[in-house]
Amino acid sequence: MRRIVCTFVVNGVTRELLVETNALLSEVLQDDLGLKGVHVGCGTGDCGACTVLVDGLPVLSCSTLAVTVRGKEITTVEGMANGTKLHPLQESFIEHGALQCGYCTPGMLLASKRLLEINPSPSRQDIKDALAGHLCRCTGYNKIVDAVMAAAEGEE
Amino acid sequence: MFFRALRHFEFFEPKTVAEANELLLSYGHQASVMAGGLSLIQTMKTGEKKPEAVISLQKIDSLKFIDSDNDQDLKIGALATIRSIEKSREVQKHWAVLVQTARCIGSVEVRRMGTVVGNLCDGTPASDLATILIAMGAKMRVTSSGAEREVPLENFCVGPHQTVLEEGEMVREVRVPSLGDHSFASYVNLARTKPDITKVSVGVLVKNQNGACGDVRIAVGAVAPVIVRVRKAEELLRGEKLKASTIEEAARLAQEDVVVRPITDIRSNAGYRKEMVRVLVERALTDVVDKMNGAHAH
Amino acid sequence: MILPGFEYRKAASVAEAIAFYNDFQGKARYLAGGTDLMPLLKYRLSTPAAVVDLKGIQELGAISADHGWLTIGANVTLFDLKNDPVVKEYFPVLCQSLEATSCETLQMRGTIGGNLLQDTRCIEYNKTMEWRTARGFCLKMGGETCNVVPHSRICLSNYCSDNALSLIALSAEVSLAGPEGDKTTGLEKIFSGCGSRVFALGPGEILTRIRIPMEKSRGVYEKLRVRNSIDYPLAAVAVAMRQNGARVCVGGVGPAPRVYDLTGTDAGSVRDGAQKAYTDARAVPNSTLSPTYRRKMVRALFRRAVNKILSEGK
Amino acid sequence: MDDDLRVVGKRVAAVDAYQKVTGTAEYCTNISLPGMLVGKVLRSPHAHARVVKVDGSKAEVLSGVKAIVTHQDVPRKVFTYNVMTYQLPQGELQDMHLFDHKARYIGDPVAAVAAVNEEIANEALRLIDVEYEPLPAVFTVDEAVKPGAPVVHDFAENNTPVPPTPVFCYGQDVEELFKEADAIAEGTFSTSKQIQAGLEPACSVAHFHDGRLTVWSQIQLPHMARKMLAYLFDLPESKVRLIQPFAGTGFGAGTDLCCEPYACALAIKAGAPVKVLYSRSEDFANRITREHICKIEMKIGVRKDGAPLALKAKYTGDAGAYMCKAASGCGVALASNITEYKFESMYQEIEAIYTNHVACGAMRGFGGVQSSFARESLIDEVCEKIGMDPIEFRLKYHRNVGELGWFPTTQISSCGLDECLRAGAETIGWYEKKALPKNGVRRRGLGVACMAWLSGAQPMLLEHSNAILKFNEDGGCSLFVSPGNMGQGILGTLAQIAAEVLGLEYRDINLIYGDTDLTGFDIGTHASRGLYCIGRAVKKAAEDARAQILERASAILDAPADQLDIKDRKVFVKNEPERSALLSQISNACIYDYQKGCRQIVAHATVDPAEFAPPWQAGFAEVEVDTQTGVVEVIRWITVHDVGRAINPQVVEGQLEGGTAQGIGFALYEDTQIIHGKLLTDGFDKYRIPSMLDLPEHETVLVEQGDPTGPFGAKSVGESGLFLQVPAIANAIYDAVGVRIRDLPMSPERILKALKEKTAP
Repeated sequence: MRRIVCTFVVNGVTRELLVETNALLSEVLQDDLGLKGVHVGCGTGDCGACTVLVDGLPVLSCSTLAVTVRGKEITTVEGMANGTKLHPLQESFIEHGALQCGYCTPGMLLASKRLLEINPSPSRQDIKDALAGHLCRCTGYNKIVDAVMAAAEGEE
Repeated sequence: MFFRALRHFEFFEPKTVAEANELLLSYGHQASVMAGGLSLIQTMKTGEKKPEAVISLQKIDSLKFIDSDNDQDLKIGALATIRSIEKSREVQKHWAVLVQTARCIGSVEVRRMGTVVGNLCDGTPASDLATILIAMGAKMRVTSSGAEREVPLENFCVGPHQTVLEEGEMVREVRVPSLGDHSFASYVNLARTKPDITKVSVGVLVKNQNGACGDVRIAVGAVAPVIVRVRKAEELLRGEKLKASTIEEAARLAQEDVVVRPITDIRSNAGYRKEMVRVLVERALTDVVDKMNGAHAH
Repeated sequence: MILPGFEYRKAASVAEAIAFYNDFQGKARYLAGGTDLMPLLKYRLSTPAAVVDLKGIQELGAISADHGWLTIGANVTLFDLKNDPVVKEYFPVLCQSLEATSCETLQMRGTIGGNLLQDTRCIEYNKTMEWRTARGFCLKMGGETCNVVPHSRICLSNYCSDNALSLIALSAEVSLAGPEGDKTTGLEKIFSGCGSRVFALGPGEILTRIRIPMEKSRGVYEKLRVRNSIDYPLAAVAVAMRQNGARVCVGGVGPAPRVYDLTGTDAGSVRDGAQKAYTDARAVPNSTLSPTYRRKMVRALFRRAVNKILSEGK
Repeated sequence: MDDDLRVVGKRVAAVDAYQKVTGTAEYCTNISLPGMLVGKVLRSPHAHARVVKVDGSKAEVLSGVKAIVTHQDVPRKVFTYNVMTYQLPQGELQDMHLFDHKARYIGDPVAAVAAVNEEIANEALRLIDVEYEPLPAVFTVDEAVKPGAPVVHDFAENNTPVPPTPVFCYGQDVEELFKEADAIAEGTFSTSKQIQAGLEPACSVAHFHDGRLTVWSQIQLPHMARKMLAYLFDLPESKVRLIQPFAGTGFGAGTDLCCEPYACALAIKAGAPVKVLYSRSEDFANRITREHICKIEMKIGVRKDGAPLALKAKYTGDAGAYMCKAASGCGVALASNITEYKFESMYQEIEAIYTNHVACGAMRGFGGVQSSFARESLIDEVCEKIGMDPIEFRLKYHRNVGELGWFPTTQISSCGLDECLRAGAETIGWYEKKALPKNGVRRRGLGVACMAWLSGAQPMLLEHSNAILKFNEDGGCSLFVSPGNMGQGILGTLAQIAAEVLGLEYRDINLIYGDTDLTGFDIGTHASRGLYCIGRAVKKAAEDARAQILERASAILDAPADQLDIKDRKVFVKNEPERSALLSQISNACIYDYQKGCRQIVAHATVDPAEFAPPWQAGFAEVEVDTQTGVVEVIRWITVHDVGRAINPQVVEGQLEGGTAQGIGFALYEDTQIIHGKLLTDGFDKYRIPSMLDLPEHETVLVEQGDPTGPFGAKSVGESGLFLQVPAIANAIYDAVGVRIRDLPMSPERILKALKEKTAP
């Protein structure tokens, strides 16, 4: 098979697409579904920018064949807010200046979302461990850790 | 449709190991087996691998397991992710050194996507898991259509990214012997930054025999085309008490072992790597001693 | 506007198309070029469970001349038909009506079969669902009354195929295939005369071919419209003259074309014929021009068309 | 300073953060235009080769290929990626051609293709038939200047476009002063070519339509990039429109062109939009990196009380295959040495040499990073020799207000370094920790370094900026500015300045930026100029608008304009605050006044500053060195920065913290390795920038000694965050284990080697 009809639930919406087997998840999300929040930084799994959630778990979309996640729920940063109401992490990133160029932000947000789901009150070290695969060249990370900490405290 | 980094290929998702074996046999070397997919996709992006067919194991539920029957051998199925090792209560309890080693690897995302067996099959001499698992005496269970064999992990790689796997073969699981109450393992490594690939690493396993060294295995990673055991140092230690001076001597022997033939590359240079073998062997053995003393204190 | 949801089937043969039709218990529409059907679907004027595409039926795509007939497959596009050398040489009236059909872009898409089986049109009918709901459903939509002529019991929406007129003038016959079997009939006989159910076809019947007697003719097609392109006829007259007489077909006014065989080509006969057509024409205010004017134009175009042939020797 | 500020000095959210957290922000890499094609560049596999033939005929007929460009398809013009050439009256040396007849580094473009998708584009690249005549190549500056060395450019004798040239020297003969010195320290320092390594790979989209060329680019200097592209493709500037969407990179990478010329050439030929997106390895290997200085020889001499006598330095640069910023990079490195200390005399020279490497551009801390590494290391050495505390020396001998600044004609307008040094010393516990004994396998040490920088490169470079303010009928306004927006926070900061002057809220200012068709001319963003230069223009425009509002309000309130003030969107009479009119009322009247005549409030201001407003900075490192492995762990890092005025403290901290990460990366991890002209470290897996786990807890302390020339006293902060990690960590390593590391990165391998050499008999 070189093309497979795939169903993905992308940000809560069921999408049926004919996907080439060689298409990466990042390529399908960007090219075929037009999701601008999917950012590819390296293509080799070393920067974490392309991270999306597959059934709630952070996955590197640049290193995942799209056909292997058919039938699954995919959340990109576009799916984090509820209408115009931002996710607490999004609010917190804005408030704490946890982003500058913003290119790593979607991956950071999604990985943090998962972290807070399994660990609602993480330590600074927990956050660093969870986000170690996410490179940021702008912020020096301090404010990102601050923002995740604050979002966690706010949720309690 | 617009940007596609990979070339076209046939894609198969067998549901059983037997099906996978058949596909492997029919496509031969034109097929690539994919578990987590991380390293395969990278090599396909660079064009190092151009498989006609990709055989994904992800739908073979029977390969998704981490088993240990009452403190017996730990069996890690071909689809068990590195992350699942980290998270397994059993592994945390009885093979804690594997958890510690797993955490040296890349990022949470990489460990969640990557499988233990995939990591071992990649055949890099810098593999953290392979280094400790060789010290622990792990074995690979290899299957092909109609046959199964077991290969000690230390004989599994014959060169960088080259394994003993023959056409049509794949690894079903890796078995790690039980440590029991008397074996102690330690893993130490050096890398440029924390998530970086290891530049030198040492894994050791020591069997405590009445306060002295029983069996001992020392594996050194990233200093030769494959992960190597430093047997002179092992021999020296066998039957000895682990005193500081003995450890120091063993570490010196390890550094000078002929199998330690490091190269200079972007991560480090040969001289440094060679010297670090001594430092890390010493540190790993010292750590083992600490663990023995800790266990004794209990 | 988006299309409603429906199943799509593509038939490779007439038999397969009919089988698909049966599969959906008749809740299917046939699709050829789609230039008529697509707007109907978008407006929700037709909401079939399935659309059966006939474009893949190769055998309906040919034009052939033998045994004294020119046979035209229903899938032949208007554009190809217009450029067919036999049509040009033998049937100038058809050439003219094809040329007068909409614009070249649509001629390239639309098929002759689809053109003949197009639905009738009305200023109150070809409208959005919201508009129609607000206005109240008319007879053609399954309502109680006509929105153009209150209390009318019959729908007088206009049949707007240009080419039906010229083909009728040329005494064309059509072949129909359906669940009940095949048959051939005069083109003028497929009309029911009622705008709310335009054609007297059986369920699932497909118009497969049109054939015209291979006899050279002279002809003229006259069409009343506001713009010189795209528009449907607001009244139209096709005349074909052969050795054994002239046949005139009037359309664009009411749900079915009317045929007149001229008894002679003298001025009186022409005038009488035109007057008859004027009297017959039942124009109602369902298009952009006034009914009175359209009726008068039926008479005028009738005379103009016939006289053109006579004077120019066409 | 005026403490009655309502918007300036507040932590307000970045104006574009909402788009970035919701994934709606548009970057070059995710732009998609109807009919867009994939552009790819064919690169030379040879470091040095004559391009004998380029034949695209086989590729051209491939279905889906829409354009192939080679040297035959573009005007043959000499140009440079370095668009800053327009900031110097005589320009910088230009030595590039788009697809030259000679390839001068591995990766030099020889052709490009545009196709309907990536697969076909790649196939087309394979089908282009190029015949090379390989030439011997040269990879080190020492080899390049030897007689008979391969010639990189015919015009450059000895491959030396910039022969050793003294620049910015002052005072008497330094050699004489060295004779008087009681302590001398000297050394040769080497640095690697740091890669800017923004997370977004290089990307550009171009569309040539109806005679106009529109280019989406990550450039930091949009107007000058427009000028260069217009020149390159024979178009008037007005026919070129440069749009800068959000950029996921910068740090100096955007001061040079990258994929823009190739996207443009393809778009012009194809007549359709073309996107050129470099892979990460293509980006690292071809985007021009940190300035070329690779070797610094420096010598300083002081009296026994520490009084600085003379500084002598020579900077040698491996320019790579093309000049780009080779001259200006060196120049800034030299000039930045002048400001810090009261040396009686200084002699510095620069030299740039061609090799067959990729050319060098600019990175944050242009030249100053290299000079501070050498200078601050040597200062520590002389301090040790004369037995003086390094902080003491710095407090005593740094320059101060009124003294000579970085450029011979400038003066220092403000200086908060004393406070920086004292605050930092206290925070890190300098005196207590310094006294602790050093022993064991792991040893701790402290290090300090300091630096003065600039706020724009005036008067060396043209720093022309414009700002336009347009008032709407509701009293809100649009601010038209054109910085290079890389997410550094400049946009919100400019809005704060305008809002403060106009008595508006921060969110009342609607920013229009990133499009050369819409905004006035601006140099853009480089040399830490954004806030200082553009901020001055914004303040001036806002003051003009304010005057227009007050004039109009004067008639409405029947009071002289000079007795009016604006606050909280209201104009009022100063001593009768209840006599007031809403700003919306006044602006509405300016637009819809049937009786008194309509005149919308629009203000425009131009600035071209002459002052340089130095920000001062002290950096403190505490490190732990593993003496067995050579591994250095930074335990703590403190940046203390005199920013003049933190318009938005959160943005200022963000800049300094980001600089810290890059500085620590440069000091310890980032190592660009090139062998035979081939970049080995061409990915984030090989070129390691620090991850979250590699950075210490680092802190930022702000000192606000307002500068009289800055907007609300503000000075720059863009670059200076990363000057001091290298020297302070080097000094701390020395403090911990007694070895001086003079080569970057200070890897475990180098430290262990130095430790061994030290203990060897």
